[in-house]
Formats: sequence, structure tokens, C-alpha cells
Amino acid sequence: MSTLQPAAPAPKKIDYSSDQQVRWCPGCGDYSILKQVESVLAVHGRPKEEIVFISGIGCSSRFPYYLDTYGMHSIHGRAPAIASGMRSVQPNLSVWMITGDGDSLSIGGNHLIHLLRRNVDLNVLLFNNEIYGLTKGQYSPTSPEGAVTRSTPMGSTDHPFNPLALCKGADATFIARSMDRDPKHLREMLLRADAHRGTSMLEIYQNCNVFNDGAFEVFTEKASKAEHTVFVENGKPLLFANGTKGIKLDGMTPVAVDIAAGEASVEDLWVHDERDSFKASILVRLFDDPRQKGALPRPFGVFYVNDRHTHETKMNAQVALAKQKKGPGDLDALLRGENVWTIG
Amino acid sequence: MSTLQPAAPAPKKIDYSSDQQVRWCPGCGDYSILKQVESVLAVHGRPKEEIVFISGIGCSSRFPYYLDTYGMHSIHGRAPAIASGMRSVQPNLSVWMITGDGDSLSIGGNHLIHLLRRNVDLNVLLFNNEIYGLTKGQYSPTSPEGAVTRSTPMGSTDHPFNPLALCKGADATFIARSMDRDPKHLREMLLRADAHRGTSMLEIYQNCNVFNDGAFEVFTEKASKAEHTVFVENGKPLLFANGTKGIKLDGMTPVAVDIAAGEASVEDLWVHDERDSFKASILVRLFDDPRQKGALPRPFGVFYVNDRHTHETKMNAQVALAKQKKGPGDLDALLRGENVWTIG
Amino acid sequence: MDTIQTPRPKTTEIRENVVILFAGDSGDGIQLTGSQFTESNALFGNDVSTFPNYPAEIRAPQGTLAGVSGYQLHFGSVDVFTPGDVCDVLVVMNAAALKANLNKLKHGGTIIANSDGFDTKNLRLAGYPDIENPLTDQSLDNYVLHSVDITKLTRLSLEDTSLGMKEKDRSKNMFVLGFINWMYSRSLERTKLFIENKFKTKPELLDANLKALQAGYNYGDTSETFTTRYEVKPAPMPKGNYRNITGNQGIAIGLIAGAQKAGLELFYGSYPITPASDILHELSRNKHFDVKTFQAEDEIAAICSAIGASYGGALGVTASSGPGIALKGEALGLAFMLELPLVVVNVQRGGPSTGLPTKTEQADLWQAIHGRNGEAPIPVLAASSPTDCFEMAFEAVKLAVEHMTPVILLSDGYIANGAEPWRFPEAKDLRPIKPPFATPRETTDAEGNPLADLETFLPYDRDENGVRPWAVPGMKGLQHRIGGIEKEDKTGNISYDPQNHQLMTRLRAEKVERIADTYRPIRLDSGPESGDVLIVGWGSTYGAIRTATQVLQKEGHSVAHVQLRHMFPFNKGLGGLLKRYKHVLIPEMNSGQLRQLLRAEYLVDAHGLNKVQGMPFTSDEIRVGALNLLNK
Amino acid sequence: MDTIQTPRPKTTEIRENVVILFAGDSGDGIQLTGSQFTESNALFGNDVSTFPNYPAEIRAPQGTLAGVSGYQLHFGSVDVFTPGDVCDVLVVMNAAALKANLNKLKHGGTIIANSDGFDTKNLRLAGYPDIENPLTDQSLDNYVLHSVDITKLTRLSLEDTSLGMKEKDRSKNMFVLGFINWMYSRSLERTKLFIENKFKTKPELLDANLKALQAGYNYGDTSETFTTRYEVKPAPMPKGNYRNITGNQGIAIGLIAGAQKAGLELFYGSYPITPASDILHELSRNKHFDVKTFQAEDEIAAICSAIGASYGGALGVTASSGPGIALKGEALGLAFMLELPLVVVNVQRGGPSTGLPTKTEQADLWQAIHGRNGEAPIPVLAASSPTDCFEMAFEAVKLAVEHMTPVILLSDGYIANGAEPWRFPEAKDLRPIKPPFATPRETTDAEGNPLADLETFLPYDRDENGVRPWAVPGMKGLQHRIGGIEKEDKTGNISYDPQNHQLMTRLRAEKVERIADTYRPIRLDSGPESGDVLIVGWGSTYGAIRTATQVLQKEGHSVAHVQLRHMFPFNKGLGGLLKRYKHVLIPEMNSGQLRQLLRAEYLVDAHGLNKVQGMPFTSDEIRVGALNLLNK
Ligand SMILES: Cc1ncc(C[n+]2csc(CCOP(=O)(O)OP(=O)(O)O)c2C)c(N)n1
Ligand SMILES: Cc1ncc(C[n+]2csc(CCOP(=O)(O)OP(=O)(O)O)c2C)c(N)n1
Ligand code: SF4
Ligand code: SF4
Ligand SMILES: [Mg+2]
Ligand SMILES: [Mg+2]
Repeated sequence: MSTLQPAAPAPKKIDYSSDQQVRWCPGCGDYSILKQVESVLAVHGRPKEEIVFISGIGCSSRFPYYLDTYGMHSIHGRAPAIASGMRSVQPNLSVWMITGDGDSLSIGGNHLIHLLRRNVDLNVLLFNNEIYGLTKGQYSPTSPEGAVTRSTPMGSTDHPFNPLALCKGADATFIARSMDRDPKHLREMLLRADAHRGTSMLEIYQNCNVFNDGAFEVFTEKASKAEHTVFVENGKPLLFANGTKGIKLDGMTPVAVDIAAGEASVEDLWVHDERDSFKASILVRLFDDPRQKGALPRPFGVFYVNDRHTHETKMNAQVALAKQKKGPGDLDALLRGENVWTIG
Repeated sequence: MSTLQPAAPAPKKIDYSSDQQVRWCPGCGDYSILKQVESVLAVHGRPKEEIVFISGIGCSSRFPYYLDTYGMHSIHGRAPAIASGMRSVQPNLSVWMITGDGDSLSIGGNHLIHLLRRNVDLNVLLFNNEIYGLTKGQYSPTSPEGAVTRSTPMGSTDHPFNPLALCKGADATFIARSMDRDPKHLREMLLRADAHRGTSMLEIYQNCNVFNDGAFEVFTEKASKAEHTVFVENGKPLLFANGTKGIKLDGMTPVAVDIAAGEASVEDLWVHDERDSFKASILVRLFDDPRQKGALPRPFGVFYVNDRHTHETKMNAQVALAKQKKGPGDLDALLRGENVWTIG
Repeated sequence: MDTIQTPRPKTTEIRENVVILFAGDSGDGIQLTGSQFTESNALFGNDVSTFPNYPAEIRAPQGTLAGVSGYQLHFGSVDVFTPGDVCDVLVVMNAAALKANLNKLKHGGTIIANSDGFDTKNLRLAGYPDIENPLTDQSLDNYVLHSVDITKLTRLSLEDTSLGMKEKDRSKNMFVLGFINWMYSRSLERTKLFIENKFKTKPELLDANLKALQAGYNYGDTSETFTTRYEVKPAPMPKGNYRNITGNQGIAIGLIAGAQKAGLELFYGSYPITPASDILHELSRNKHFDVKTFQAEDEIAAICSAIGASYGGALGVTASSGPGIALKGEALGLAFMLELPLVVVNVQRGGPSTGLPTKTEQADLWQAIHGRNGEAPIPVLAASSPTDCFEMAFEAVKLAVEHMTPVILLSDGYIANGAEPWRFPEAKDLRPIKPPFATPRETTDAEGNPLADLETFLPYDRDENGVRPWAVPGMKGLQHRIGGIEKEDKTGNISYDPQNHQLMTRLRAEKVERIADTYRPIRLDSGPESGDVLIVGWGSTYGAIRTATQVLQKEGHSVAHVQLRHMFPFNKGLGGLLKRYKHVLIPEMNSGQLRQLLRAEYLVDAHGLNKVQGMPFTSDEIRVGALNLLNK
Repeated sequence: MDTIQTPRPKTTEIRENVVILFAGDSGDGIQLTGSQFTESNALFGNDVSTFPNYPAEIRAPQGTLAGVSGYQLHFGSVDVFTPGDVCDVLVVMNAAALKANLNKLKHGGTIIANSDGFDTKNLRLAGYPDIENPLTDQSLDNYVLHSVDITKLTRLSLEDTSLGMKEKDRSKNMFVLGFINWMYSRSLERTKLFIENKFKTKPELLDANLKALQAGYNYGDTSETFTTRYEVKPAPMPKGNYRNITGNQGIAIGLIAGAQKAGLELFYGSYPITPASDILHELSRNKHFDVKTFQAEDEIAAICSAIGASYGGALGVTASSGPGIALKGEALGLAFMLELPLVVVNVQRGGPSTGLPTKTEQADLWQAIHGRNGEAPIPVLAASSPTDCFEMAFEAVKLAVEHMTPVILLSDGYIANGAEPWRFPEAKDLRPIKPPFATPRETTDAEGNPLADLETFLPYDRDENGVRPWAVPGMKGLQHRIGGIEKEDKTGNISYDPQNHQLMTRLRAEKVERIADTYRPIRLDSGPESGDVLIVGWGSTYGAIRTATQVLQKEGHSVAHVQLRHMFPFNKGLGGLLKRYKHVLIPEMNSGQLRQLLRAEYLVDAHGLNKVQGMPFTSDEIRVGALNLLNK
């Protein structure tokens, strides 16, 4: 992991961008994510050749072309499997996986949940724009019910995934959410994700201004942001609306309370604990439709962290152990096998 | 759903079994599941031709051959997709899906979670034997870490799925667990699953006595069962060890308490509520390794029920609505299109 | 340079056919301009053929070559089979559009350029050498250049609207459309109707677009520089009712027509992919035809859901493009083993792997015919034009349903997006389609006691065509189990018996071979029954080959043309036909896949003409290819 | 009938070769008996060939035909290439085993039957007509029948052990093994060693098995009914060190050897499937050779993880069987586009779809060669015997690594599980394998300022063989981006340019064609350089064809035999060779897939001999096929 590397004389941020012209639509949320990723890479100043970006297919998955690191723009939905194989034989590089809501939750859903349970050490950036961008606007597994898209003129009938609830169900060891329109928070989340050993799942709300403009407006726009978002921090109470409101647990059910109006005091509020698996499974379920009144705010931040062993550490340990037990492979012994007989 | 059918003069149970010889290994847990399913079918006495069993590939997936209903033994992992298409055009039959832990959680994982979020109305019986049976004993996504199998001579390094936690994460609307060795409970769970409208996910612990014998012994054998299992019932407190112990919630963390020893009284115990999504996400996580001391007992029963609309009802509603708006399709109008010109 | 003045008399010249290419930024509304002008000409009675050519990026950076979107239209008073090899007129909205397309303009051709799109920024983005402006330097002297500040003129025409600059500029394409309609003596009526209907709900935009359209038209009338208009008379097309249709529309409509004729629900399970997605979009708008569209989680689920639907008694259909079809191979084998109806459409694109998603190619023929494990022959059809997409889609449904087999239909990006006039049929004239449903039966007597003499239902008992009965869940007394493991003849029970496997392998193959008995006898598209060269085409090469053959024949060469629509099994007359010519030439947008199949089947030393550039053949490329053979 | 008495002198007869088939319930330990007796004979110096034949169910119901497991062994003092067409001796543990296999016994052959397995229950399960016992009625008069109550004798021999009846009966197979060793004059030493080692930790079972083994041996010595023993002298095999090897072992060892020779880690990504799983099991036991095995969630993840590993600088390998390979098509296209090393093994089984999982077939050749979207030629190899599996696996690694391309290796269930003696090589004698790694480079000067004159690294710049450099993440100064979209020549940047697509398509194809330059010149396996019939085989048909050709040649016919190991690209000498014979005969366990490829490539009117029964050819079937041609 990059965090473990001696930080060399930090190259300027510019260094990490490639000579390829960025080809997203003007105004696409992907630009700001690219910008923050470049700045985060610069923080560690990890040599370019020690960084790998692997993506699937989609607008978001064009990402690797724009960085002067190693990169693979693979096939639709398969980045987790490719990254797993790559990481299995390259335990010391910094590996990032770039994917979209269709790429990782539709065609790539199975690979994603297996990546998470195996806890392969890499950072997953899930660009969630609740639409298929590259194929020009069909609904995705995260599009809300009723979404009218090119493939659902009468409205989508599918209940959407709650991506982070799914990841929690798959025993992810790092779960966080951020958004394209909050560079500071995004940057922070990227650093946290990068610091975690294991699969870091970072969902990033990303605006597709061409096919699904404003999908996350209530969370990103000044006017509504405070009321509709809660930024969780470890050890801190769940406060929102500029500290005037909070979330408290009544039994196992989270409810919003107005602190200012004295409905409850800060002491009564739910205090965030990144390490509490049970609480995390509830936190990821704070997913009410913001259009409903009385809806709970949408949480952002690091919801859960767990230090389970990573896939490649155990895999390498077994190889080491095998060598220790049997000695480094002797090819002639292998060729001979157990029962040899000689003729002549 | 079968429950909605007028029960015809109930045919004898025998009626439902086909003329094909059952070909599981002697002693395989699959036999008892087959027996209970036949008896449950007999309860409703639904005409054979109105019942369909669709399976993937695996020992368990041989199931459909043994019933004289309609059945398809499809390909590995794809039963959910096939059943979804079939259900989309056959809203009135009783549809059952038979699958194994490899079939549905390894190769079929993505189809399963999408089946659950779409809430297609059918009953999923997941035969979990924590092993690949048909291919002669490789570890599966539910095999415990360290499992020594034909493909993991040094022990499995993968963290296993908690199948029902995964299903909850995928927003399943019915989640339950039972076991091959408890016919009475299994029968009850099958009836509950059949009664639910939407995808009923029933995980069944099944013993593979050839490649993974005794995987669930502690839960199924008299000696240990009481201490290691808790059978949840709606509205009832979580009691186990023949009522001498119970589970109480301390904050959001479930702990086992000894009622007999007066550590707590029944009133303090967690009362099960099938409709509580937050509680359900904790219940499915009661998954400690029974070999650890102080491990919580493994819950069985119906953990969660939710009445979300089913896939096919909405799909059919849109067709009906379209006809209502545009009138039943007029082929000539379609052929003509909008802009016609005539020559000659 | 151009200022508006009082009208002056203008002359009108007659043209037999015209090829015009509109090009600009993806944001410039080029596709709309092109398709609207196409409609006008078609409605007027011209024969037309079009070639929309999008950039791969949704909206590549403005002003760059990568961002150029083009729409080529060929319309004429004579038969038209291709969008044309070279253009007579090139309309460009900016420098990049000119740079990217000048090579397609014939010498002496006309350029209409939006001068505002040639400022220094645009010139740099387009990569013009030290920013020399082609509109002002002498570089375009071999062409007739009209440099018009379309942006300014459009803004002027909208001065009195309250629209912002951005919105005003969005109407540039309407100005162009108006002008072109004037230039080719078309009335604006149809276009106005279209606009009114499109902006029903947005009166402001409606008003603006109509204004810009009219302004463009008037500009032609009044401007000094344009002294002549052109007219292309109606084409002598067969009597009948016509509409325009793209290949993807043709497939969607053909599938619905087939399902309706068969009396079946249409279940379409698919996962979006360029260039096949429009079939999904089209079908999802037609639910009132008992169409159910299912956007699956991936291509495997898409085909499997379609198989499930067919098992459930509906017509299961799935479509994708190369990479997605590759994922369907295993399930296709299941459908083949189950012997259920299934239509699988592959709208081919440039490969391999992700390849060139927005470009056209024919390199998935082998995959269609051989891309499965085991002995699994499946009928493969190929559509040769947008209208033929309808015919072949209907044929695919008929074969799949009546022969209880999966059928693969090949189209490609070129005809999928290209449009042509279609003399559409009447529903009653379409061939009937008869599903071989099994007949439900009583299994008990009145008292509910099992009937004694009832023999077991045989799901794999075949009729004279080798077709098994379609017993659908819910049908009384026909319960049975099917699966992907080898089946016993007739009963369908699992069987590992060696002889039975050989027998079933043969029976399944024979059933598919028999499908060739249903074909019409093979027919030349044009040319002598025997002679020097037979050009064998398949799929979207049709138009280019047809045009080239006509030229060659006019030039007096002994060249014939046959277009294959059944790629497997082949038409029985094909072998004999091939032998009647000195040379056989096979133009393909791949490295010789049909050629390999024909050589193996008929041991004919066919020659290949192969183009793998993501672009369709020009008719001249085919003509030259044939001439090379003739001079051998 | 048989009671133990004092030993009597016995005669010994010499046999040139013997075919013996052990058959019984899946639970009877037949596979163990067979493989152990095989080892004894091999170690003694016989040439051997085996054919294990499992039921599809793990443990089909006891006593049923479905549950019969068989192990056929052919051993001789002469060259042995097949498990034998017909058996000399049939050992059956129950009625079903007899019923299922009697047709394989030659007339006058010997039957050794466990009479205890012929009680009424067993007879009914085996479906004998109204339970007539073949051992007692006259039906087996044409054979030499020895009915022995093996169960009883085994139990007797274990009387003084504390084992339960069930455990005792599990030793039946040891009794049989002991007896057979006696019958063929083999010492028990090796078997004893094996048992001791197997039951190290279970002294009771160890003791019991040794007792039963000895009892079987003694029984032969003492029993009245067996008056003669047989002896098969060592075969005249080339000098050297030998071991037994199955095809799946051969592949696993060949892969490891290749990786070691190339100095690469071996990453094996795979998903279990019959009959390929044993490769995974074998490799997972050899982690100390820097082998990493990854049991993926499905076949797509399996191949993708292998691609990722190759991208990471290891040797990525994946294996499966037909249905699983079908799922890998899309990713295979990616590997082809990326031009990374990758070995894909297909251990073929009966198809299509799930087909006959435990039976053998060769029907995935087309899938291997054509089963992808777009123009994606990939080298395809085929192994012809268990030992050849090693050779071809090593060759696959060499070609994949040195030519930076995915390579497909075809095996099948027959050779995968069959065993034969292998004169194994020494590591030092294996060919070297040189990965075309790019050379890392400095990009900055000592002060860390970027070097001025550094030109950009070109990941798709090819060497004289058209091979690109392998730049692995972590290598300094070589960062680059690759993907499945068409690439610009040399730079590898995305390119939609038509001419570039044509060029890259050609360059990728030429690189693969050039691989044929590395082949040894084509060599006949036997027969005249020209003549009446050339039998062209591929894969596991080798042994049967070789045996048949030898017979035909002895019979004086002009018949030659060539076995293809490179299915694509073909050996350059093949075309010329085919033309030197009147007829070409192609035996295949499919409906004619190689035949189709050869007809297309060489326009040769080859004849097919096709068997699709899930069973290998007998040499006589091939002989008859050739005779029919000769008499044409
Ligand atoms: C196998 C395959 N199926 C389908 C496609 C077409 N396709 C490309 S991207 C995409 C989905 C894009 O949506 P998302 O993953 O959300 O990425 P976004 O464009 O929104 O960033 C699809 C369906 C493909 N390229 N390959
Ligand atoms: C595409 C494909 N891949 C792999 C296989 C081989 N295969 C058959 S069943 C199976 C897994 C069986 O395990 P499970 O689903 O748990 O069922 P069980 O036999 O344990 O009941 C596998 C890997 C196959 N038949 N098809
Ligand atoms: S289509 Fe949407 S997601 Fe894609 S580049 Fe454009 S704005 Fe961004
Ligand atoms: S292998 Fe295991 S799961 Fe399969 S039939 Fe035998 S006992 Fe049952
Ligand atoms: Mg998206
Ligand atoms: Mg299992």
C-alpha cells in the first residue's frame, strides 16, 4: 500500500496526468474526481510506475487513460477479477479500480461482491451516476424506481440496489461515500481509502449532466445540502443541518431530532463508531428517498472499517509455507514423481 | 402463488414424485428436503401442471427430475435469470428455484442478488452444504476459512459469504433458514416461503455426507443443537437452550444471557419482529463460528418479510396501461409509422 | 461578405442524384438536420440512403476531430442503394468537420462552411498547420466554397426572442436545414410539422426553431451568392405506400410482427450495448403489442431470461453486439439442447474485444456459426439492408417458432443506423406462423382417478420435420423435465447411452438442415446465370455490391451478384450456382469468414475482397475488386 | 463352490498383451484396484494404457447400471497405444457390472465374478429378466466363468480383526487386487508399500487391507479352480527412466515446467469443472514452485484473473471444459487485443451444453478456433496422449510467452484420466523460454528533473516476429495504458482511424501466422511418404489410429498416419503432404470439425470418420474406416 512507502521527493501533481486529451462531456462530474485523485496521488508522491489503475467499461472507466501511471481499460464488469489476479502477483504496488454503477453493480456485481469478501487490497472508486452514460442513458441498478430513461419510457419497475448495503452484505472491510461536488471531502475519503489495507469501497455520487443531470442535487447544492446530508466522523455524534439537527437511535431505529428545538440533546445522539459492524449495517441503510418528507439525511463519510487479512497476504503466506515445508520447487523431483522405474 | 388457488381435492403426496430413480448418494441430506417439498406440495394440492421447478447445476439441482411437475435442469448459476423470464410471462404458476451454494453464490451470485432486488415471485431453496458436491469436493463460497478441500490442500484462504446477510444487502423481501435434519421446521419454512409473494429466500443447511460430512452437526445433533441454535418466531423473545437462555440487545449488540442463572429476565430479551429491517440486518449477522467459546447460537426461522411489489405485477401493469392508453397493438399502424407517402 | 438584400430571380437545375454530407460538433444537431432532410426528400418521392457516423465519445471535446459527427445522405430520382462513395456537397459547422471530411468530397464539389466555426481556437483544435484558415487561404480552390457566418445569421434571425445566446446558437442546425431545403427546392411544410410537434410544450423554442428554419430558407432566396437551386425529381419507385426505416427499427418491427402472427407474447431480454440498444428502446415503446422488455443485469441473464420466457410459452428474444454475443455462447447451447424457440440478434460492430463500438464490421460470422461447445448447429440469417432487417427478423421468428430452435440474426452498425424508404406490407399479407404446441390432455377420469391407459407424454417425439412439440407449463397432463444434459430419444430423460448420444446428435443436426427445404430457390440479384464473375455478398455489403455490379454490367462485363441471407444452412442451390462462373468474389468487412465457409462446403476457390476499417465498402472498391479478377 | 485347500502346483503361460476390465459399484474401489495393478505392471516394465470410466453421479444408487464404475487396463510386452478394443478378462463385483460390460469381453474371454453381488436384489437392480442369475443359468457358456464369493472370502480373511462388517467389505477390492497380482505373476511388494503409506495413520485399516490383499493372492495359489497363471514379459521400451502419468497430471507438470523455464510465477485462475478439475487439484499441491491457484467465482473471473496476473508479469493460465470455455470467449478477445501471454486449456467432454460431463469428445475445436467476436486468431494446440499433454502444455507456455499471445490447448476426458508410462525428461534438457520483457529506464536525472531527450515508450512497437515488449507494472519509466478498444500502431493509444484498424488487424494476424515458422517440419507418425490413404488425426484419437495403421500396414495396405498437434496455425508442410495421397481420412470424435478446416484451407476432399458417442474410437473402427476408403 502506498502509505507504507517512503515518500520520495513529492513530484508536482501535474506529473501524474498523461498526454491523452480528456474526453468526457463538458460539465461531467468525472472531471472533478480525476482532479482529486491526481492531487491525492501527489500527496504520497509514489513513483508513477508503482501505481496501477484498472477499469471496466463506461464513461468513468476511461479514467486510466488520463493518468501517466500503468493502466488497463478492460472489459465491462470484469475489472475486479482482473485486479484480483494482478494484485495476487504484485503485492507491493498501489492498485486502484475505477468503475461505474452499471459496470460494477449490473454486469460486474458478482465479481464485486467476491472481491469484497476476499478483501483484495485495492481501492475501488465507484462512480455512481444512477445511469448508463456511455450507452446514452438507460437506467442502471441504482436508478430510482419509476426512472424514465431510454429503456424505460414508462418508468423503471426495478427496485434499485443500495450499493453500500450490498457491499456490507458482502462483508466489505471498508465502506465510504462521497460526492464529486465536494472536493475537500472527496479528497479526504480518497486518502482514507488509500490508507486502508484491503478492498476499500468508496462510492462517489457523480453527476452525468447529459443523461441524468441533477440526480444528486439535493445532496450537492448549497440550498438543500445541509438538510439532506449528514457527514459522519468517527467518535462524533451524527449532526446535520449545521449542527441544529442530529440522528438518535430509538431502539434500533434511527430518527432525526431537532437539537435546536430541544427535541434532544447532543448527548442523546448516535455516536459514530467505524468499527461497529452492526451499527454500520444500519448506517448504510439510511437511504430514504429525499423527496419523502421526514426522510433521514443521506450519510457521507467512512461508515465501516475492519482489519481482516487481505487475499494476497494469505496467498503469499501459503507459497512461503509450502517452500519452507518442501523446499523451493525442484523441477526434476516433480518430473520424476513417486514411482520411477528404469529400463536398460 | 399457490396459496391463492382454490385447493382442489388434495391428491396423495405420492402423485408429485416422478418415475425417475433418485440418484443422490445414500445418506445425502437432499433426500429429506425432497420428502418435505413433496409433502408441502400436497398440502395445497395444486395441480401438477401448475408447478414449475427450475434449477441450475449441482447435486441439488438434480431435484426437478424427481418430481412429476414441469421442470428445467438448466445451466450452472443461471436459474434465477431463467426463472425471471419464465415468471414474467407466467404470472399464475407456482415457481420454485432449486440451487446450491456454488450454483447461487459463486457463479450465480449476480443473478441471485438481482433476482432479489427485483423481487420476482418464486421460492428459492438454497441447498447449502458448504462444498461443491457434484464436482467432488472443492470449497465453496460458504466453506469456512481454512477448509481443507481438494482445491485447498493447505486450507481455504477466502472469507466465506454469510449468505443471508448478502441477501439482506440485496434487499430480499423474505429471508429464512432451516436444515435438512429438522423435517418439522423445514416443512414449516417451506410453507412460509410458498405463502410469500415475491422472492422467498430459504437457506437450507444440507449435509453432504460424502465430501463434507457433519458440516452442520452442532446445529443438527441432539447433543449440541439446543445450545447452538435459536429458533426465532415472530413476536416471541429469542430463547434457546430449551428456554434457559436468551438473546438480549445491549445497545445494538446482541448478547447471550442465561435466564436460568438470572442474568436477565425474559422481558429483557430481544423480541423478534419479522418486519423490522434494521433488526433483520443484525439477525442475519448472528453468524459466529460455533467452535469459538461464547459464540452466539445460529438462528433459524423467518428473519425478515417485506411486501414490496413483485417484478411481474409491475411488468404486467405496464403492458395493461400501455394497452389502455394506446389501445391493443394495431400491427398495420406499427408498420405504417408516422410519415407515410404513397407512390402511383 | 453576405448581406441580406431584395430577392433576385434564380435558375433551377435538375440533378439525377445528390450526395450531401452534414458535419459538425456532436453538439451541433447534425443528426437531426440530416434525418429531417432525408424525410423531406423521401416524402417528396426520392429514393434515399443514409449513413450517420457518430464519434465514440458521448460528447468529445468541442471543435476536435474526435468530436466530429457526420450524416451522409444520398437521394435521387434513380434507384439508390448506398449513401454514396463521394459527396457533391459538404456542409461543415466548424474547422474540424472540414478537416475530417474533405477527403470525401468530389473534386469541384460544393462546400458550405460556417465561417464562425473557423476562428483561431477552432483552427487550432482541428490541428490546421500554424492556424492557416482554409476558408481564406487558397487551399480550397478546387472546390466551390461558400463561407457563411451561420452563427451570426441565426442570432440575427432570433434577435427579437428572449432566448439566451446559447439557446439561440442551438438553432444553427435549423438555419442550415432551411437553407438546404431551399437549395434543393423542397417545401418546409413537413419540417415545420415536425418542429411544432417536437416543441409542443416549449413555445419559445418552437418559435425560435421555426424562425431560424425560415431564415435559412429566405437566406437562400435573397443572398447574392446563391444564384441557382437544384431539383431532384421523384424516383420511379414501385407503386405503394412508403415510409423511412432504419435497420434497428426494421428488426424491432419485424420481431413484433412475427410474434403477433404467431399469436405469442414477445419477451425481449437484453443488456444495452452499442449499436444494438435502439432495438430495446424501440420495443420498450411498444408494450401494447404484448411486448415485455427486460433490461437484464448482463448478457447471460438476458439470453437466459429469454430462454425462460420461451419455456413459458412466449417468444424469447435477445440481442447484443459482438462482445455481448460472446457471453451468450453457453446459454445458446442450452437453448439448442432444449429445442425451444429463441431469436438472438447480433448487431455487429468493429472488433475484436471492445474494438470500435460505433463502427461497423462483419467479423462475427464465425462466432455465430461455430462459437459454442459441442455439436450445436444453429440457423444463422443475415440482413442486407435496413428494410431487409424487417424481412429477416420476421423470418427468424418464423424459423425459430416453427422449428423449435434458436436462430441467430446478423445485422451490423451500418444498416442498423442507416435509413432507406420501405414499401411496408399490410399485416394480412405477412406469412402465417404456427407454433407446434402440444395438446393438453386429461389425466384423470371424472372422479379424479388416474386414467389407466394413458401413455406417458414424449417431449422429444418429433414430427416429420424433426420438430418436437412445445409443451408449456400450465398445460394439463404434459408435465416433463428438460435440461442441458444429453437426453434419451423421445422421452427426454437423462441418458448416457453412447448410441443414443450419436442418434440425438444426428437428429438435432438433421432438424436444422431440413430448414433449408423451406427456403425460396436461390435467386441472382442481377447478372447472367453463368459467366466470368459471381460476386457473393452477405449482410450490409448489399448496396455497394449492387451498385458496383450495375456499373460493371453497364461497362459490358459478365458479372452477376447473389446476396446470401441464409448463412447456415446454406441455400441448396448455392453449390450449383457457384460452379457456373469462372471466378467467385466475396467482399466482406472481415478477413474472409464467409469465404472460409464456402471453400469448406463447396471446395470452391473463391477470392476474397476484405475491408476491416470499421467503414462500409464504397461501390467503387467493389468494382475495382471485380475488375482485377476479370483481368486475371 | 470354492474352499481353501493346500496349495497344488500350477502352470504358467506367457501372454504378449492382456486387456483386463475391472467393474463394480462406484463404492467398490474399482479405480484404486485398476490404478494399483497398472502401477505394478508398469514398474515391472510392461507398456500400459488405461481407460477409467466413471458414472456421472457421485454415487449412483448401489447395484444399478447407472452406478457402475469401470477401469480398463491394457498391458503388454509389446507397444501398447490404447486401452484395447476388447477385453480378455472381465472382473465384476456385481450383476450390474456384468450387464454393463459383457459386450466388451471377447468371445471365450474370462469372467471373474463376485457371486455375492448376484443375489436377487442385485439381479433386479441390474434389470435381469425375471431375475435369472447369469452365473447359474447357461447364458455365459461362451466364456470361461469363475464365480467366487469374494465378499465371504474377504470377511473370512478379516475374521480376527475388530472391524465392522462395512469396513471389512470395503477391503473386497484388495482381495481382488491380490488375486489378480497372483494371476499375472506379479509380486505384491509395490502394492504393500502403497497401502502402508496410504494407511500410515490408521493401523487397523492398514492391517486389514494387507490381510485382504494377501488372502486374495493366496486364494489364487490354493484354490482348485485356478490351475494356470499368466505372465506378460517386460516390453522392449527405449532405455530411460519411466513413470506413469495421466493427461491432467501431464498438463499440470508441463505448465509448471514451462513457468520455471521462463522464470515466471505461475498463476492459475480456474473454476472447477469435470474433467478439468484435477489440474487445479494437482497445481494446488505444488505451491512451492511459485504456483498460485485461485478458485474464481466463475469461468469469466477465472480467465480475467489470469489476464490480470499476466499483466502483472506472471504466467496466467486458466482451464475448463466446453461450457466453461464458452464463457471465456469475450475475455479471450481482450487477451488477444492486449497481446499478453495466456494459456487456456480445454479438457473437452461430451456436448453440447452440459452434455455428457464424464464422457469424452472432440467437439470444441471450432469453438477454440472461431468462438470469439471480431478478427481474433489465436494459436490452438492439441495433445494426443497423456504424455503428450506434458509436451503440449510446455509448448503452449513457450508460444504464449515468447509471442505475447493467448494460446488454447485442447485435451479431452479420455487422455485426461487415462494413464501411460512416461519416459520423463530432465529439467536441463527442456527448451528455454525467453519472456520479451521491456527494459526499465530512468526518466529523470540525478536531481530528479525529467530527462529532456526521453522519447515516449511504445508498448505496441513490435520486434522482427511482430511481438510487442512485455512492460510490467513496477518497471520504471514504462508506464502505459492498454485496453480492449482498437489501438494506434506502436503507441497503443485509442484510435478510431480506419486505416490503422486495418493495419492492426493485419499485424495481429501476421504475428500469429509467424508462429508456424517455429514448428518442427511435419513428420509422419508411420507409413509411406505418399500412397493410397493418409489418416489425419488430432488429439486423443492418436492411439487408436496408430494401432489401426500398424495393422493395416501389416496387412499390406498403403496407409500413412499423421497426427496434428498444431490446429492453428497449421504446419506449413501439411498442404503438400495431403496432396501426396489418393484419399485423406479424418477420424474425429465430432461431426467433422477438423475436416471442415482442412477442406477450407487446402480445398482437399477429405473423408470423415466420425464418432459422437462419448467414447473413444476402437482401433478396429479406424481400420474398417480406412478399408472402406481403400476399397473405393
Ligand atoms: C459485454 C458488454 N456489454 C455491454 C457493453 C455496453 N456498455 C458499455 S458501458 C455500459 C454501461 C455504462 O454504465 P456505467 O457502468 O454506469 O458507466 P458510466 O458510463 O455511467 O460511467 C454498457 C452497458 C459493453 N461494452 N460490453
Ligand atoms: C459453466 C459451468 N461451470 C462449472 C461446472 C461444473 N460444476 C457443476 S456443479 C458445480 C458446483 C456444485 O456445487 P453446488 O452448487 O454447491 O451444488 P452441490 O453439488 O453442492 O449440491 C460445478 C462447479 C458446470 N457444470 N458448468
Ligand atoms: S455521458 Fe454523462 S457520464 Fe458520460 S461523460 Fe457525458 S456527462 Fe459524463
Ligand atoms: S456428493 Fe454430497 S451433495 Fe452430492 S449427492 Fe453425494 S452426498 Fe449429496
Ligand atoms: Mg453510470
Ligand atoms: Mg454445495
